[in-house]
Parts: sequence; structure tokens; C-alpha cells
Amino acid sequence: MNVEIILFFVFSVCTLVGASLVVFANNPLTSAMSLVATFFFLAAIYVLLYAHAIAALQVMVYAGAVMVLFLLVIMLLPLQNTPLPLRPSPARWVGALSTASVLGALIYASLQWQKSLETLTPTTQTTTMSQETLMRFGNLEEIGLSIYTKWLFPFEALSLLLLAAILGAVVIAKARI
Amino acid sequence: MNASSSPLLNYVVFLPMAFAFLVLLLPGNEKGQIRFATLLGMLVNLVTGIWAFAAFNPAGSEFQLEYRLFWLSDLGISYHLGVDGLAVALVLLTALLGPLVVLSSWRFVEERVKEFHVCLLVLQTAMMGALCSLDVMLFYIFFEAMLIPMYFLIGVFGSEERQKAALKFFLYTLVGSLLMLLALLWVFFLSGPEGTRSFDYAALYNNLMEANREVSLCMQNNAHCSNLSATAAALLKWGPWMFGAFALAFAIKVPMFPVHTWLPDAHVQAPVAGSMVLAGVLLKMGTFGFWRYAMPLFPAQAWAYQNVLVALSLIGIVYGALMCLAQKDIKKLIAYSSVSHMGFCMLGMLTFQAEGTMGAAYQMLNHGVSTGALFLLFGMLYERRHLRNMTDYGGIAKAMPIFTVFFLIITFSSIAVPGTNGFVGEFLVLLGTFKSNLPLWAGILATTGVIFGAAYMLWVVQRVFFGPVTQQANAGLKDLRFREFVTALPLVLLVFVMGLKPQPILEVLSPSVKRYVARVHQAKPNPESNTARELLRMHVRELPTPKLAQAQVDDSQPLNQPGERQ
Amino acid sequence: MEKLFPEYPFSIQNIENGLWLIIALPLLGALINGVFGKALGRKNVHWVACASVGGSFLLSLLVMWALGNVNTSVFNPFSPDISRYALSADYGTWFSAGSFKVSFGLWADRLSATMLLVITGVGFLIHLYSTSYMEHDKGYAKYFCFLNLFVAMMLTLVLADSLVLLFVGWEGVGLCSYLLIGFWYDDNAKAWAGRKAFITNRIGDFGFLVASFLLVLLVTAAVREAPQGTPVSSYRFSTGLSEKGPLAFQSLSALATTLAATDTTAKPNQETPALVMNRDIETGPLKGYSYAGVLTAVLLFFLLGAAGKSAQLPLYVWLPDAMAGPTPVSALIHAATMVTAGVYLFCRISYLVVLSPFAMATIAVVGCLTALIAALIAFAQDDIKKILAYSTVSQLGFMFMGIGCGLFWAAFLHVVTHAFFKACMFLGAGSVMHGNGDETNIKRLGGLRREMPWTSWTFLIGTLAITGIVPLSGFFSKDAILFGLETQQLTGYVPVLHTLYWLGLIAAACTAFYMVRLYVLTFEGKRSPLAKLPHAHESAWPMTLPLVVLAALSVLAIAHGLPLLSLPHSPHHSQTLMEAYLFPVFNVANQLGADTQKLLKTGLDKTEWTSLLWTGWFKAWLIALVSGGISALLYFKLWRGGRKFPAILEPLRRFAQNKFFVDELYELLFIERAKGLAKGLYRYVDAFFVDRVAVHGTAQTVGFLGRVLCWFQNGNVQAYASAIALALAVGLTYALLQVLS
Amino acid sequence: MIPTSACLLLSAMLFCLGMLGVLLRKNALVIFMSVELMLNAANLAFIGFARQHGNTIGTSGHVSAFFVIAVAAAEAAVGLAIIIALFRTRKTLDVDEVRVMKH
Repeated sequence: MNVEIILFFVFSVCTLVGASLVVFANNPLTSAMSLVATFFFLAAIYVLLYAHAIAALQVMVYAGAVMVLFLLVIMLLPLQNTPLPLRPSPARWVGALSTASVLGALIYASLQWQKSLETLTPTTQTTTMSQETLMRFGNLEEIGLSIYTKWLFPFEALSLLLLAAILGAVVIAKARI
Repeated sequence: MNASSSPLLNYVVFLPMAFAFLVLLLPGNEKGQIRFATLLGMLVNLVTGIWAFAAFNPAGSEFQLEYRLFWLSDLGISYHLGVDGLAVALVLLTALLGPLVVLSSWRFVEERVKEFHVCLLVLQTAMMGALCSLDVMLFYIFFEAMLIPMYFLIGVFGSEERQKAALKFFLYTLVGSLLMLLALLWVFFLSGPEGTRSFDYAALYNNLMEANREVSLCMQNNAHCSNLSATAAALLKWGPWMFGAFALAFAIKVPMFPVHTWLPDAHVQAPVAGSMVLAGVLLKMGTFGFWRYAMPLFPAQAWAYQNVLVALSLIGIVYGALMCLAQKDIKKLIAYSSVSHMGFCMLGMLTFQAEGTMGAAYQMLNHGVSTGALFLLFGMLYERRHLRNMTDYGGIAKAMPIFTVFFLIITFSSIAVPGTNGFVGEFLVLLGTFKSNLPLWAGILATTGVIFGAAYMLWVVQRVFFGPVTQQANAGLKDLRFREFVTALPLVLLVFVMGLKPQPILEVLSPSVKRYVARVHQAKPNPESNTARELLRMHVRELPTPKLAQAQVDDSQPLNQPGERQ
Repeated sequence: MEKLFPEYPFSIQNIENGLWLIIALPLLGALINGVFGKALGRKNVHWVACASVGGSFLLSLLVMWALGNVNTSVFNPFSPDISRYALSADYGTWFSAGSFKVSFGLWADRLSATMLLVITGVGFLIHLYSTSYMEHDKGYAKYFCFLNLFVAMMLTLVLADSLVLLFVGWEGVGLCSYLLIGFWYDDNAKAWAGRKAFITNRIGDFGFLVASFLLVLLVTAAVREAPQGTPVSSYRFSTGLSEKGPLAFQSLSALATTLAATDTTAKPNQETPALVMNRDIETGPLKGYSYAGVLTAVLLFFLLGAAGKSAQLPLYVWLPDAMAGPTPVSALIHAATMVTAGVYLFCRISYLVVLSPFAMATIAVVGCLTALIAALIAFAQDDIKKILAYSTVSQLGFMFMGIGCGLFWAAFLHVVTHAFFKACMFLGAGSVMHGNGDETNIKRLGGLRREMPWTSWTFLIGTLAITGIVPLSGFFSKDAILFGLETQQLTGYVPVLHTLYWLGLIAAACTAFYMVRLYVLTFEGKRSPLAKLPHAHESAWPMTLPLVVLAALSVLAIAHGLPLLSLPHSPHHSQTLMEAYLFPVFNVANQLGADTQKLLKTGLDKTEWTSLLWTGWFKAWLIALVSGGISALLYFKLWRGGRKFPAILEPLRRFAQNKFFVDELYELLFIERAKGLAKGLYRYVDAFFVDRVAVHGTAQTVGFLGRVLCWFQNGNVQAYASAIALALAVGLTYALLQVLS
Repeated sequence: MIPTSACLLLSAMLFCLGMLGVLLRKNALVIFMSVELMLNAANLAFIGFARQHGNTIGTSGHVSAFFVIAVAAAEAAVGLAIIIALFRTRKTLDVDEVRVMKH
């Protein structure tokens, strides 16, 4: 039981609480603020997993840019009647039950997987990674190298996607062009 | 440059398309220019068509004027054009109808003139392509491409219920041809191991030939069924389905009873040009398809289902004629008469016997001329009065004598009076039916068609042309204008030329007929019976295989393609 | 003859090569009149028309002359021998397919030559007559165009050397008949009559076509199965087939000879060859039928065809209605030429006819019944043209009886004489109509003898001729037929023929009665007060001249019927001129009939024969005279002055006047049925079942399925998401189970 | 180190929470936020696996996460634009009310 795990546990609980608030809060503003919190906690978890660059991106892009957008929209729209109470319908029942079973299946699968991992293949454990490698592992340099060499084409495609998204957003959102 | 190859057919097929582009470039309000450009295109096409017909040597190899290019070789598809006797005759017919179609709608279409003429030209290319292609997939592409301009011709330029009719026409024909596509792919994969397969007609035919022999042997005698090759076994099991799909696609196009109901609707709603092309050429695609694809590729099945198809043809002949007697709408009546006449075509082809098949081939041409002319002539009347019911006319002969003479001549051609073209075809079909393995009553029943044919056609003539003038508007009708006269005259003359001097055309058709019969007979159930002696003389020959299959194996050495200029 | 005419320029070779001109001239005339008629003007139109037919007539005379020459013979392409007294020409293939072939071949023997003269001669006279009769008609050029076309077609029919080419003429004359009956097309009834004629003829053509096809099959089967040494199995025959096709008449002749040679019923002791007439055919489409049976079927189908064209039972109904056409047309087409095509056809294929006694008996019976029924209907008719039409039907029935008893020459003689006197009477009727404001009801005429002397005298001669009064031609030709019925030995059917003889006598009596009635009511007595014009006028010379010529011919034609010659090959009796002249044509038939013992000449010796002949003549003459006399008496004296017809016979008269309701019966039985069937099929099968249920039903089923699936497509995005979630859950569970197991 | 299964468990719960939000909430904005949650759950799984298999697969997991973030950004831009457009035309964000795409 080391600090890492304790921290992970703490952050996990916080993340889940935040996420629950996002989903179940009546006021979208509450949801939005909880979402920001959730993103931050997730970023912390990423750090714990030695994914520093992604953690930074998470904070910048998600908690920063995306959330600002969300808030902007919330502010932009005159949402007087914000609480929209749940109205049960067959589709919703089906959805809830499906979600429950998906959750069950996923949890079962992860536990099962962990078990098989421990019994069968000790060699593939991460512990073999040295501390030095670990420090280098998730930093921006490594990822940058990878993106600009191995993943160059998807990366360029991504830029195109972003461009399209910008144009699309403008076209859709503007009343008259 | 290969000696047997010639680029002529490319011109036949694609010149109308080139003119379509030209027409597209013209300004839309210059109607005269558009019409003249289209007419010019059709005339040029006619010249190339005549040229192709003249260049065809009846004594030569089966397919002539061949032209082959690589195209989608990985899929076994090539651009391969060529014609046999029947195809070249139909090419001539199509080319001939082209200018007449343009002339017939000179005044009829006043709106969207450009679109109309582009449709006509594109349709011409598609029809020529379907007739000339020797690659089955290429044929399929052209076959489907015909639907599109025709759909617009009916749906945009037709009468009041045009949309419904166009949709019906489109869906009806599409159902059949999609099933055919499925069967076609199936046949393709059946036809040989990977690498040797090709959609080329000759290759497909040759690949299936041995399998067909085995299948027919097996169908005669179970003892032969034990050691079938894989292809033959598959063909035995699935052949009926594949043949059924092909037959359905073409039967809809012909149209045979009971899949004929799109035709009356389409004809009634279509403009004159649409009806002419529909009756003149499009219906032939059905019989042509049977002739070129359905029967030769599945001869064993053709024999097995001969009686069913013959029964449908006979029903078509009698039933179509009876339907005519119940019509008030003249265009609908002519449409049903097409059902009856095409029943004769099918019957002749299903005799699997030289006279009948020759008659069927000739009847295809006749039907194109006479029914095309009927629609053309009625279109002239329709242009004047915009009425289609017989009761709206009466005593027209008084006002329009020349028109009446033309209509009468075409009527007599349609009911096969000797001396006109209809007689030769119908006589040969009926003779073939009697001489074939079909029961005698089938021939007798088919012959009753001559009675019904006269009954309904003369009924129309009586109601429209004879009797007193019942409506004042009909009394002042103008007789044919010069343009109309010139449009109708070639068809009227052809009626006599084809009726009195059919031999040159029959000679062109003759090798195709022989090969068709021989091909179907390679799977005849009881070869020892009557025609056996006759058939010994015309044994089945393998078609010259295209070199495409080799080219796939050896990519490093590019084949000296016939069309490439060096 | 040869000395009279120099060989050059009329060498037989030249005549042979120019046979086509006989047809081409009227055809050209038709073309010129049809295309340029309006521009030419009336004078030129009739000049062209008459000249073309006249030219054909002259050419026909040349042919006749050539056929009188003993050296005239043609090479038979189907057998090694030559055909004497015949000309032939071949102008190349018409069409060929597979093993079938038809060529444009013409063939003129004495039968066709006689017919040629009748057609072009009578045709010329009628053309001449028409120039005056149609004077005021608007469609003058059109009329002559059709008439010339008709002549051309009729000549094609007569000159054809194969059944197919004959069929061209056969249909062609029907076509012209259709056009000419409906000549005044703006009258619906007239156009309707034309249509009726064409369609009725088409029913006959159906029979003709079926018979031809069966003949092709028969030839093919015979070629396949005939033993060595028969005409059909020879090498020449096979070359002939590839040259002229199986339906050429010489081919059929060879077929008949072959079949006759193998007839085992005739020669029971002969060893049986491969092909036996009464045995079943072994292979081919006719498998299971015997040659004799198929041949009988062929002839019966031909009978149907001939019944259509020659207006026999049950297809005679069109002919009376065909009187709607101009009267010269009725004279030419519906009396003299076209309607005799059926008789001509049977004469042409006489060698086949004699091989089937059953078919012959049927022909005779059909002819006899037609003769009787038509005669009975004619009793009560008042329309001058209708009476003549029914009498034509009746006389055609006589001709069929002649065919049926195997006396082809007699039947043909009747064709010729009938052409003369009936054309004469029709033209006379036309003249009557012309002079009386188109009045056709004989009860509104009368007393024309003084006003129209030429017409009336010629009409009288015609009437006497058809009645069968001794010195006129009708007597000889009709009596030859009746005598044949009495004496011909048609194996198995002698009693039938004897019955027909008596029925024939009754028909002859009827003919005499109503023809005299017609003459008396029209020409004798006083002019009827109901007449349209107060005074009739005699027609102009172009109309009376043909009448005189035809009347003269009706008298002169007796020359053909007199038993003048006694020739070595018929020891029992003397031959008539006609029989002797046509001997080369019917020789084969007679020979085959005798060989197979199906049709024999009477076994009477000369004295018995002569006495029978004379008593027969006397009987016929007496009957005609008595019947005609009664009629004349009745109509002169009794019923002239408005005396009522006996009431007791009134229903009968009404029944006959309405033509025994045959038209109505056909209408009810066939036409209404066919129309009802067509309507019913259209409404229930085509519109309802195929289109509504099957086609639209499919569309609607698809549409219904679509609407059902629409329920899922409710637009609620979360419902869609739920579906995705459900799919995910199921997929995951499934994957887990797969992995675990 | 942190056991990967723990990461996966957290990821699963996060994912299901997001899914619940998407399926149950009516507010389009909240639904949208829930989608973001789901994306983050996926990212977490990527990072978790990357941590475990880092020596064999390198930083591929991280790169994937990076791409997901980028896509999420694009999606957010377009999606929010749609929401604005939606609100402008329908005056509501209730997805139950917005059923234009009905047959």
C-alpha cells in the first residue's frame, strides 16, 4: 500500500463523485462545474500513471478550452427552465438496464483479466520498466517524436478534421452567413 | 494492330454521347440549334450503323468488328465490343430509329428541349453499347444505363401520370436486372478457378460449356451424375436459380406475361419519342438478352424450362391480343399488341430450331419497325388533338388521307399481311413452332394470333379513321406536314422492302441463328430425336478465347492491344 | 397455231421469262394511280387502269397460246421428268431459313391460264364498266388503284408456284376486298362490313397457315421415312427442296405420288415399305399420327381456309355483307374471281385431295349444305345485290360439291361459267342501280325491260344460265357436277354422294325459283309506285358493252361443257372440251385416285353411262324449268298486284329473310364471348390480379413493412442510443461468454 | 504501481456513468457533457494500458489518447454549434421535444 495507490484511490473517488454530479445535477451549470472538477481529477490520475503530457493536455484542452466553450454556451442560452426532470419511458428503462449490464460485464471482465494476468504471464508485468524509462516515458518529447514519425499521417488528417470542425461550427451556429 | 479489330463500333456507340456533350454546350433557348445538332448526331450515328452493317461479313467469324481494351482487369472486366449478325441488325435498326425519333418530337417537345435531346442521345449510346458489348459486365452497365434517360423521358416529358409510370417502369426493370447481376456474379465465380475467370462473353461461355454438357448428360440419365466436376455440380444445383434470374430480368424487359403490366403504363405516359424507342429498341433488349445470355449460358436449364416459357409466350400472344380488344386508349392498345408480338418473338426463340429462331430474330426487327411506326403515327395524331381514346376520333380518313394510308400500311404490317415485313417473321416463327419438339396444339394456338391481331388492329382503324366525322375538331385536322411525311416514309418503305426482299437481312442473321440453335442443342435432352441429323452439320464450336486471361497471369509482358496505336 | 404465229418475238422462252409482267402491269397501274392519281385526272386514271389490265389480258392470251403448243414443257425441279403444257419462271429466293425456303416462282399451266383469262378478261370488262359507274365518285383514282391492286393480287394467287406465294395472293385479295368493301368508309356500316369480311377471311387464313405448316411437316417426315425408289427419296427431290422449298406445288405432287405408292389399303399383298400411308409416323413432331390422318387434317384445314375465302359454311356470312362495296367490285371480287380462290386452291392440290376420301366427302357435304342454306335464304331477300350474293354462295357450294366428288374439271368449269354469268348479272344489277337512283330493293323496281333493254336482256340471259336452262353454259357446268355426284365412286362415301345428288337437285330447283323471282320482280310487270325515280334510264356504252360481252360469253361457254371428244384414255365416255383441256393438270390426281382405289371413275359401260347422262340432264333441265316456271307464274300473276304472301308461310319467310339468324347466332356465340372474355380478362386478371394484387400488392407490402419499421424510427435520439446500448450490452455479454468458455 | 485493473474499473464506472447520462438525461447540454465523460473513460483505459505495456508498445496509448482529445475538441465545437442552432430554431434543449427526424 504505497502513496501512489492511496492517491489513486482518493482521486478515483473524487472523479466518480464529480462524474455523478455531472450526470445527476439538475442545473446544467452545476454539471458543467462538476465536469471541470472531474477533468482535473482525471488529470491527476494521468500523472499517477506517468502520462504527464496527456495530463497537461487534459487540463489545457478539456478543462480549459472545451469547458470554456460549454460555459459560454450555457451563458449564451437563456435557460430559465433549467431543471428537466427525468421522465421514465421504455427507451430509458432499456437504456438503464443495458448500462447496468454493461457495467457488470466490464467490471467482471477487468477482474477476470487481472486474475489471468497474475497467474499466467508474470513477464509482461510493467514492473520491468526501469525508473528512468518511466520518467521519460510519458513526457512530451517522446510523444512528439512518436506523433511526427510514426503517426504523421493521422496527425495531419486530424488537423484537417479540426479545420473542418471549425468551419462546420461556424456554418452551423451562425444564423446567417 | 490486329486485323480483325476495328474501332468502328466505338464510333457507333460513343458518337451520340459526343453529340450529347455538344448539345450540352449549346444555350438552352436555342431550340432549333439543339434539334439540328441532335439530328445531325443521329444521322452520323445512322451512317456509322450502316457502315457497321455493311462491314459485317455473314460468312466470317461469329463476332466481328471486335475492339478490346484493358479496363478493370483485376475484376475480370474488359472493354470489349463486337457484334454478331443479330446484334448488327439491331444496331442498324436502332441507328435508323434515331433520326426519326428526333424528327418525331420536333414540335412535340417545347420545354426543357436541351435536356430532352441530351436524354435521347445518351439513350442511343446506352442502347448501342448494350448491343455491341461482348463483355457481360459491360453489357450489364449499358443495360442499366438505358434506364436512366428513359426514366427521364417518361417522367419529365410524359403525359399527366408520367411520374407514376416512370417509377413503375424503373422499379419493375430494376428488380429483374438486380437479380440478374447477382446471378451474373455467381456465374462468374462458378466459371473457373481464380485467375482464369473473366467477364468476357467468350471466356464465360467457354468456361461453362463443358459443365453444361455434363449437366445435360446428368439430367438425362442419373448414371452420369456421380462424377460431376465441381462447376457442373454447382451448375446442376444452382443453375435453375441463375437461369431464373436471367430469364426474369429479360422477361420483364420483353415483356412476357405476367410481368408485362409496366409496359401499357409506360407507353401511355411516355412522349412519342419515348414510346418509339421503348417499343423499337428497348423491348428487343429482352429478347436479345435471352438470345445472347440466358439461353447459351444455361442451355440445360433452357431445355428444362422450355415448356414453362413457351406456355407464357403463348399466353402472351393470345392474352395480349385479347387485352387489345378491351382497350379504349389507343396507346395502351398498341402497347398490348407489343406484348402479343413479342410473344411471337419469344415463341420462335424457344423452338430452339432454325426456322423459328430466324423468325424470332426477324420479328424483332419487324416489331421495331412496325410498332415504332405505329407509335410515331399515332404521335402525330396526338400532337394535333392531345386525346388518346378511340371514341374521340372517327372519320379521320377524310381529313388526313395520306396519314391514313400510312397508318393502314403499318397496320397491315402489324397484322402480318404477306408482302409486308410482319409476314416473313410470323410465318417463320409459326413454321418453327410446328417443326419443333413442341406439341402441335401449341403451334395451332399461336396461329390463332393472326385472327386476333386482325380483329383488334382493324377495330382501331375502323374507329379512328372510318365512319362519319363525329367531332367537329377532327374535321379540320391538317394532313401530314412535310417533316412528318419524311419521318414516316422510311418506315413505311421499310415495311415493303423487308417484306419483299428479306433475304439480305436473313443472310446476316443466319450464322447467328445457327450458332444459337447449336448452342442450345448441346444440352438437348434427347439428342437422338428428329433434329439430330440436322445438328450434326452445325456442331458447337468454342468461341475464340480472349487473351485477357493470359494477360492477368503475366503482367510483366503487356499484351499488344488491338486498339492501341503504336 | 405455230404457223399462224411466227416463233419470234413470242418464243415460248420469252413468254416464260415475261410471266412476271402479267402481275407487274396491274401492280404498276395501281402504283401510278395510287401515288399520282390526283394529279393525273380522271381520263388518265382510267386509261392507266384499263390499259394495265388489258395488257395483262393480252399477255395471258399469249400464255394460253403457248400452252396449246405440244412442245411447251418445263423441267420439274423435284423429279427427273418434265411437266408438259406448263410454263414456269423463278425470280430468286424470297426468304429462306433453316431448311425452309420460298422463292418467287411463277407457274402457269392450263388451269392457271384459264383462270388468268377469266381474271384479266372479266377484270378488263369490269374496269371498263367502272369508268362509267364510278364517274361521279370522289375517290376515282383510289378506286382504280385498289381495283388494279386486286387484279395483281389475284394474278399472283393464280400464278404462284408454291403455297406460300399463293398465300400472298390469297391474303392480298382479301386485303383489297377489305379496302373495296369499305370503299365508302364514311358510312360506318360499310366500313364495318369490310372489317367483317377481313376477319372472317382471317379465320380461314388461320386454317390455310396451319395446313401449310402441317404439309411442311408431312414433306419432312416423308423425306425421312420414304423407302428408296420413291419420288420423295430421290436425289432430285432433295435438290428441289433446297432450291424451291417444301411448299412448291411440284414438291407436293411428288409427296402425293409417294404416299399413293405406299398405300397398303389399296394393295394389301404388297410387302410393307418403311413409309406406309396408314401407319404412324415414327419420328418428328408428327410422331404418332398416320400420314393419311395428317393429310386429312391438312385438307380439312384447307377446307376451313377455302370456306373463308369462298364463303362456305360456316364462314359464308361475310359475303352478303360485302355487297356494301361498289357494285363492279361485287361483280369482280365477290362473284367472278376472289371467291373462287378456294376452288382454285383445291384444283391446284387435287393430287392431295384425292388421297383422302373423308376430306372429299366433307368438302362435298359442306358445299351442298352451303348451297341449300344460301338458296333458302335467297328466297326471302328483297335486295337485288343480296340475292345475287346468296346465289353466289350457293353456286360456290356447287363448285365445292364438284371438288368433293373428284370432278375437278367440272368444278372449275363452273368457276368459269359462273364468272361470266354472275359478273354479267352483278353488272346488270349495277346498271339497274345506276339508272334508278341507287335503288336496290326489287319490290320498288319493276318494269325495267322497256326502259333498260340492254340491261334487261343480258340479265335474262344470265338468269337463264344460272337457272340451268339447256342451251346455256350454266346448265352444262352445273349438271356435270350433279352427274359426278351420281356416278363418281368415292370409296366408302358413295351413299353420301348419292344423297348429295338429290339435295343438289333441290338446291338447283331453289336457284331457279329465286333467280326467276329476281328477274321478274325487277324487269317485268309495271314500274313499282315506290320507285325513287319516275323513269329509269339505260346506262352508257361503257356499262352496257361489258354486259353484252359477258352475256355472249355465258352462252358461248357451253362449248367447254359439250361432250365432244372421245379420247383413247377414257374409253367409257366422251370427254368435254374442258375436261380434255385440263387433262394435263388433273391427270396426276385421276391417276392417283385410281391407283389407290380411293376415287374411281364409274364402272358403267358406255351405253349405261350415256343413258344415265341423258336422264340426268333431262331431270336437271326439267327441275329447272318447272321451278322457274312456277316462280314466273307466281310472281307474274299471283303476287304482283299487292297480293299478300300466304300467312301460314309468313314466319318461315321472316326466318329466311333474317338469314336464319346465323349472324346473330355468331354474334352471341363467338363475338360476344370473345369480347366478354377480353373485358373480363382485362378487368380481373390484368388490371386486378396482375397489376393490383401482384404488382401493387408487392409495393404495398413493402410499404406496410416500412410503416411497421417506422415505429422504431420515432425521432427520439435517446431511444436510438438505447438501442445502441442494448446492442453493446448484448455484444459484450456474448463476447465474454465466448472468451470464458 | 497502480494495478491496471483498478484503472480499468474506474474507466468502466466512468464510462457507464456517462452512458447513463446520455441515455437518461433530457437536457442536450448535459447529454453532451456525458459524452465527454465517456471519451475520458476511454482515455483512461488507454493510459492505463500504456502504463502496463509501455516497454513493448511505446507511447502508442498516449498518442491514441491525444487523438481522442483532439477529436473531442472538434466534436465539442461542432456539437455545441448544433446545440446553439437547435435552440435557436426550437427554443428548447429538451431532446424529447426535438423529434424532427421522425419518419
